[in-house]
Amino acid sequence: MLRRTIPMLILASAGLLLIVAKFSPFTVSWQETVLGWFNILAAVAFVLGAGNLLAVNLEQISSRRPGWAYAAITLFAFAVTLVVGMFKVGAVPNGMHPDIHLAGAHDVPQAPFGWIYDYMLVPLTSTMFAMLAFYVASAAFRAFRAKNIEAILLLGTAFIILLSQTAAGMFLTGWIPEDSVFSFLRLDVMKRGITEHVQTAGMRAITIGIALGVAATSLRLIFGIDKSYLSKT
Amino acid sequence: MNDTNRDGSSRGGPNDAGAQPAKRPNTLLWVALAVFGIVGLSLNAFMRPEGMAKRFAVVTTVERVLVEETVPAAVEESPAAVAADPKSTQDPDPRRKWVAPEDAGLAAGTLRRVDGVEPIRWETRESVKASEAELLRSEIKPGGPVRIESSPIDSLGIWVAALLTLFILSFVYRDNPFYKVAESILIGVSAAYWMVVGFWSTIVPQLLGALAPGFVREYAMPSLPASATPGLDAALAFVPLLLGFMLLWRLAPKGGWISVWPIAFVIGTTAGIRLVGAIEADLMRQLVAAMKPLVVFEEGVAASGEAIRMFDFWGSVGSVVGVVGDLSVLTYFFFSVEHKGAVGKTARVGIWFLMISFGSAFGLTVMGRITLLLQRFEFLFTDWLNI
Amino acid sequence: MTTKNTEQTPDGMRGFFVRLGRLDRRWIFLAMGLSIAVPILLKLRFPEVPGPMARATFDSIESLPDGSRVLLSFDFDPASKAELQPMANALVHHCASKGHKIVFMALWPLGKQMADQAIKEVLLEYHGDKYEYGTDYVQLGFKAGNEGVIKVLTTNVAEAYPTDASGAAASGLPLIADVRDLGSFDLVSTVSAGYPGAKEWVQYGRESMKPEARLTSGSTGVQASQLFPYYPAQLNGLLVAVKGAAEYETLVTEKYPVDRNSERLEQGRIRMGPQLVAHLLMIALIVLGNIAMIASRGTQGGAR
Amino acid sequence: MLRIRRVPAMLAALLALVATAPLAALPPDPVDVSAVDRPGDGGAAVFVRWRVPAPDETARAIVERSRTVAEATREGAAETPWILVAEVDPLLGQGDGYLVTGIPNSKGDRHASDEIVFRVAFIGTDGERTPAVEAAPVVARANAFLLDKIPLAIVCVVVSASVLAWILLSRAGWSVKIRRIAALEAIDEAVGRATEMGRSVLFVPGIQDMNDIQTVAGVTILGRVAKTAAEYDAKLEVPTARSIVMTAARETVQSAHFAAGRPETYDESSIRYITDEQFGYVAYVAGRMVREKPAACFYMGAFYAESLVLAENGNAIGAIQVAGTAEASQLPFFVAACDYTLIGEEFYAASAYLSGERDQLGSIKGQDLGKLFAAGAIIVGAILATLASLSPSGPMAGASTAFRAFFGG
Repeated sequence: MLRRTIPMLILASAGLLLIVAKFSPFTVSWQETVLGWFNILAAVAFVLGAGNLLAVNLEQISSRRPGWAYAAITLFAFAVTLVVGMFKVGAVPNGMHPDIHLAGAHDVPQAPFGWIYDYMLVPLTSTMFAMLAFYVASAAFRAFRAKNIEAILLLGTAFIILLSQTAAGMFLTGWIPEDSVFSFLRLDVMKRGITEHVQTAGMRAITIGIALGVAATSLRLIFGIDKSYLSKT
Repeated sequence: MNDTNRDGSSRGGPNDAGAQPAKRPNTLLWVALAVFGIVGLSLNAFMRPEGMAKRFAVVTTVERVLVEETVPAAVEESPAAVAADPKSTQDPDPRRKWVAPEDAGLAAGTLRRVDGVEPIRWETRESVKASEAELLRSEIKPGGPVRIESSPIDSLGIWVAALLTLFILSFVYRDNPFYKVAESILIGVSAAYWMVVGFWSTIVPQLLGALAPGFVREYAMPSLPASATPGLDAALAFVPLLLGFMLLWRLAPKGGWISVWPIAFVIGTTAGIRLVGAIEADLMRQLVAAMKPLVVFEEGVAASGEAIRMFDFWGSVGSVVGVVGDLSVLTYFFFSVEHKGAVGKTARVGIWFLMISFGSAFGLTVMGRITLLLQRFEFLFTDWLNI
Repeated sequence: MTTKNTEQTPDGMRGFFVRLGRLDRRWIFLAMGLSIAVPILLKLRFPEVPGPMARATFDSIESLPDGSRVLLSFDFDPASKAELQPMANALVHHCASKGHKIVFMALWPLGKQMADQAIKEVLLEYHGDKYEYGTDYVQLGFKAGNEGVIKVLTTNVAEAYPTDASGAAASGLPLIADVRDLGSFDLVSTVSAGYPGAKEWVQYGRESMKPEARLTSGSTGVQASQLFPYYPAQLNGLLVAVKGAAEYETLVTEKYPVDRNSERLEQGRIRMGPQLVAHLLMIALIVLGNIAMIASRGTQGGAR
Repeated sequence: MLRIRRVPAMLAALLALVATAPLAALPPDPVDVSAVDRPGDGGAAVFVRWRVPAPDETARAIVERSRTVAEATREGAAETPWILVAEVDPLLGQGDGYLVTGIPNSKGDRHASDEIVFRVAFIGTDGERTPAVEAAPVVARANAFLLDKIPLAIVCVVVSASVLAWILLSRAGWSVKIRRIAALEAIDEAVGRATEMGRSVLFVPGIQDMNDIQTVAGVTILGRVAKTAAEYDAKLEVPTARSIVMTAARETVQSAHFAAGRPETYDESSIRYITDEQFGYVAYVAGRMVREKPAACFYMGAFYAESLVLAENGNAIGAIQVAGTAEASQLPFFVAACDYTLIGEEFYAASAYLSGERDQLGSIKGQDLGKLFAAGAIIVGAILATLASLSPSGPMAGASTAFRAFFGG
C-alpha cells in the first residue's frame, strides 16, 4: 500500500492538478510554484549525489583498486572547490554590505572559486566540447557511405550544405544569376530550399510525433498504466 | 530501418590495435613528445620579449565606512541610544549604511560617521591581457585608487588552463594518464561547482530565505526581498524540504523505499506540465505551420501600376513539398501497420524526408563544432604561447 | 598505426583506396587539427554575403524606433561562447547604436558572465558615455528555473527578478520599475545554445508579448534545425552559427562602424577563414569514404 | 401657438448652426462611453467602448485612464492624473470596443487591478480636441477560466480520449499489433552479445533531470533493458548526471531484478552519480567506454552536443549502439553514428512496446489515432488555405483563418 498505491496517487493527483491549473489564471501560478519546488528538491538532492560520489571514490581509494590515485584527485578537487565555494573564501566584499562576509561575490575571477571556474572548469568543459570537431570528421568519413538511397540522401544533403556554407559555395555557383530560371542550381538557393522546406517539414512532423508521444507517455504515467518506476520489492 | 550503418569495416577499433604491439614504441613516443614540449616551450619563453602566458591585473582599492543619517532634533528616540550598540537592532537599521568615504551625503552633512567602527578596505582585481594592459596604462592617472600590475596568479591560471586543454586533447590519440588526470579533476570540480551554484542561487534565497528570512538577511543575503505572505511561503517551503529528506533517506540502510514518493511527485508534475505544454506549443503550433496553401500567389505590381497577384511557382513547389513531407513522415511514424504496400511506400518517402533533414542538420552543425576547436587553438596560440 | 587487415588487398590504385577505407580514424583527427591550426596562424579571411535570415534579424532591430526597451537573454555558457559571443557583441552594439534601453538576463547560470563580458567589451567600450546603469541598461543576471522563469516573466517580471544581479531592488531601477510583463518590451532577443533557450522563449514567451513586438534568436548550428519551423512566423529573426554571426556583424559594422579595437566586432569573420579549410576537408572525407567503399565493394563481392 | 412650439426647434437649429459655424471643426463628443472587464482572461485587460456620432468629422480617438493607487504615489503623479493609453481610429470603439491590456495589478490582490476610470476624447479633422467623456469605473479582474485556452482544452481532450479509448479497446480484446521497430528488437541481441563476449552493457539515461519527460522515458526503458540484463546475467553499468535520476534508476533496476527473479544479482554501486556538468559527465563516460570496452551501449533520454562524443567513442571500441531521444537536434548524429536509433515518437513508444502489456500497446495505437487527427487537420487546413489563396475575398478565406485560429495560428 505505502510503496505502490500512495506513490501512484501522488503522481496522478500532481499530474491532473497541473493539467487543470493551465486553464485558470488563479491556478496558472501553481506551475511556477511546483517548478520552484523542483529546483529546491534538485538542490537538496545534490547532497545525495555528492554522498554517492564520495562513497564510490573513498571505497576505490581504501581498496587500493587500480586507478585509486585518480579517485584521490577527484576527491581532492571536489573538496577544495566545495569548501572554497560554500564558505565564499576570499570573496570580494559586497559594496553595500561589506560587513557581511557571506554577502560577498565569490564567483569573480580573483576569488579562488572564480579562479577555479575560469582556469579549470571553463578550459576543461570547452575542450571536451571542442573534441566534437574531430568526431564530426571521423563520422563523416565512416558513416556517410552511399550504401542505399537513404544513405545517399543523407550524405548528399550534408555535402550540399557543407559546400553552401563557405566561400566555396559562392565560388562554384555564385555566377548563376539570382533571378534566372536556373537559380535553383545555386548552392545557397538549394540550401535555403532544403532548410526552409524539406528540413522544416521533417522536423515539423517529428515534433508533432514527439508531442503525441509525450502526451501518451504522460497519460500512461498519470493513469498508472506504466508503473516501471515503482519498486516491486 | 538503419541497418545501413553497419559498414564493412572490421569491428576491432584502432584502440585495440594500439594495445597489442609491445609497450616500447609507445613510451618512446611519449618521451619524444615530452622532450619536444619542454625544449619548444623554453625556447618560446626566452625568445619572446614579453614572455609567455603573461597576464596583468587592474587593481582597484575600495573603501567603505559605516554612516548614519544625522537625525533632526524633532525625533523623540535619541540617536545616542542607537549609536551605543551598532548591532542592537534585529534587522539593520534602515538609517544606517555603508558608503564610500567621499560620498556626497557625508560632505553635505546629511550623513555622519558612526564612531568606533573601523572602515573596511579591500582590493578588486580584474585580469587583462598584456595588450589590454598597455591600452589601460595610458588612461590611468598615477596615485589614484586604480593601478596596473602584473598578476602571477592569473599567469599561473593560463598555464593550468593550457595544460588541462592539452591533457583533454590527448584523448584523441588514445586514453592515457594525462587524460585520466584531467577527467578526474573535471568530475571533482564540476560536481562541487554545481552544488555551490545550487546552494547559493536556490537553497539560500528560496528555501532558507522562506524558512528563516531574518537569518538569511542578517548573515548572507541582506537584499533578500521581503515576501508579501511570509507565513504561507515558510509553510510552502516545507514541502520541497520534506521531499528532499525523503529522497536523502535512500542513503539510510533501511526504509529507502520512501524515496519513491518524491520521485512520483516529480514524475507526476513533469507529466502534467509537459502534456499540456507539448500539445499547445509543439502539436498545435506545428499543425498551423503545416497548413500551407498548395498554390501560392505573390503580390506584385503589374505594368499598369495596380497591384495584381502573380502565381509563385517556387513558392507553390515549396508548399507542396512541405505538406507532402509532413504527411509522409507522419506515416513513417505510424505504428499500427507494417511498412508494406501503399503505407510502406509513403513511409519510404517519409524516411527520405528524414534523411535529408538529418543530412542538412548535420551539415549546419559542422561549422559550430569547428568553431569550438578553433577557439581552443586560439587560446593556446595567443593567450598561452603568445604567438 | 594502420589496422592489421586479414582480407587480401588488391595492389595498385584500387588497393590504395581499399586500405584508405580502413584508415585509422586518428589520421583523420590529425588532418582536422591541422586544417584548423594552420589557417589561424596564417590569418586567412574571406568576404561575407549576408543571407535573408541575418538581414531579417538586422531589420527587426533597425526598424524599432530609437530608445525602445529591449530584453536580451544570454542563454549559453563558455562551452559555446566561440559561436555565440560574436552574435551577442554585434547585437549589443546594434541595440546601443540605436539608443535602445537594454535589459540583460540569463537563463543559464554561466550566461550572466557572458552578458557581463558583452557589457564590458562592447556596451561600455563604445557607448559608455550614453549608457548609465539603472536608466539605460540593467543586468538582471541568472535566475534558476529554466522555462519556469519565462513563464513567471509572462505574468509578473518583478516576481521573477525581485532584485538585479548585484542585489539592488528592482523597484529602485527606473528602467524596469514600471515593467509589468513581457508585454512591456518592444524586442526580446535570446542568444541560445540549447535548453533552456530559443525554443522555450517561442513556446512560453511569444504569446504574452505585444503582437508588433519582435522575437529574434541567435543559435548554434545544432539548435538551428529545431528553430526553422518557428521562422519567420514566431521567430522574426534567426542567426545560425558563426556564419550567421559573420553576416550579422557585416551588416551592423557597415551601418555603425567603430573606431578602436574593432576586432571585438569581427570575431565572426575572423573565425570564418579556418572554417573554409575545415569544410573542404569534410567534403574530401565524404568523397574519399565513398571511393574507398566502391573500391572495397569490388574485392569482397558486394557490401556486407 | 404653433410659433412658440417651433421656437425651441428654431433655436436648436440656430444654435447648431452657430455651434458648427465658427467651431465647425470640433466634432461632437463621444457617446455611450463604457469600459468592461474582458471576460474569461487572466485580468489586466478591459474593453473600452464608445460611439462616434459624426464619423466623417472625427479623425482620431484618444483613450486615457486614471492612475492606480501605486502609480498615484509616484512623484510627479499629481500633475498628470490621466495616463495616455492609446490614440486610435475612432471606429475601433464600436462593437466589442478597443482592447486595453497591461493594466497593472493592485498592491493587495495579484488577480485584480484597482478601480480605474477610462475616458475618451475625439480629435477633429483639424486637430481640435473635444472634452473627454468618462466611463464608469471598472476593475480588470482575472476570471475563473481562460476563454482563449478552450481550443487547447479541446485538443487535449481529443488526444487523451484517443489514447484512453484505445487502452479500453485493447482490454476489450481488440488486436494491438504494433509494427516491428528494428532498434527495439536489437536490445536482446545487443545484451546477448555482451554476455557472450563477457563484456559489460552501458546504459546512459541522458543528461537532464527527472523533470524532463525524455529522462522519464529513458528510465522506463532502462527497466526493460535491466530485466533482460538480469536474465542474461550481464553486467549493467548506469552512470547518471543527476542525483534524482540515480535514485529513480536504482528503483527501476532493483525492481527489474525482482521481476527477472534474480534479486540477489542487483548491484547498487553499478548505478552511480558522476556530476551535473554536461561535459564532466561525458569525459567520464568516454574514458570509461575506452577502458571497460562495453559490448553494447544504450543512449536513451535527453542529449545535447555530447551525443556525437558518446556515439563516436562507442563506435571506436566496436560496441553495438542503440540510441533513442526526442531531442530533434541530436537525431542526425545518432542516426549517422549509431547502429540503431529511435526517432522522436518511436523513443516514447519504446517502453510500452517492450512491456508487451495490452494496455501499454493500446496507448501506442492511441498515439496513431492522434496522428490520424493531426494528418486530417493538416489536409483540411492545407485545402482551406489553398482555396483561400485562390480566391482571397471568397468565403473560404474566412473559414481558413478561423480553422487556423482554432489551432492558435
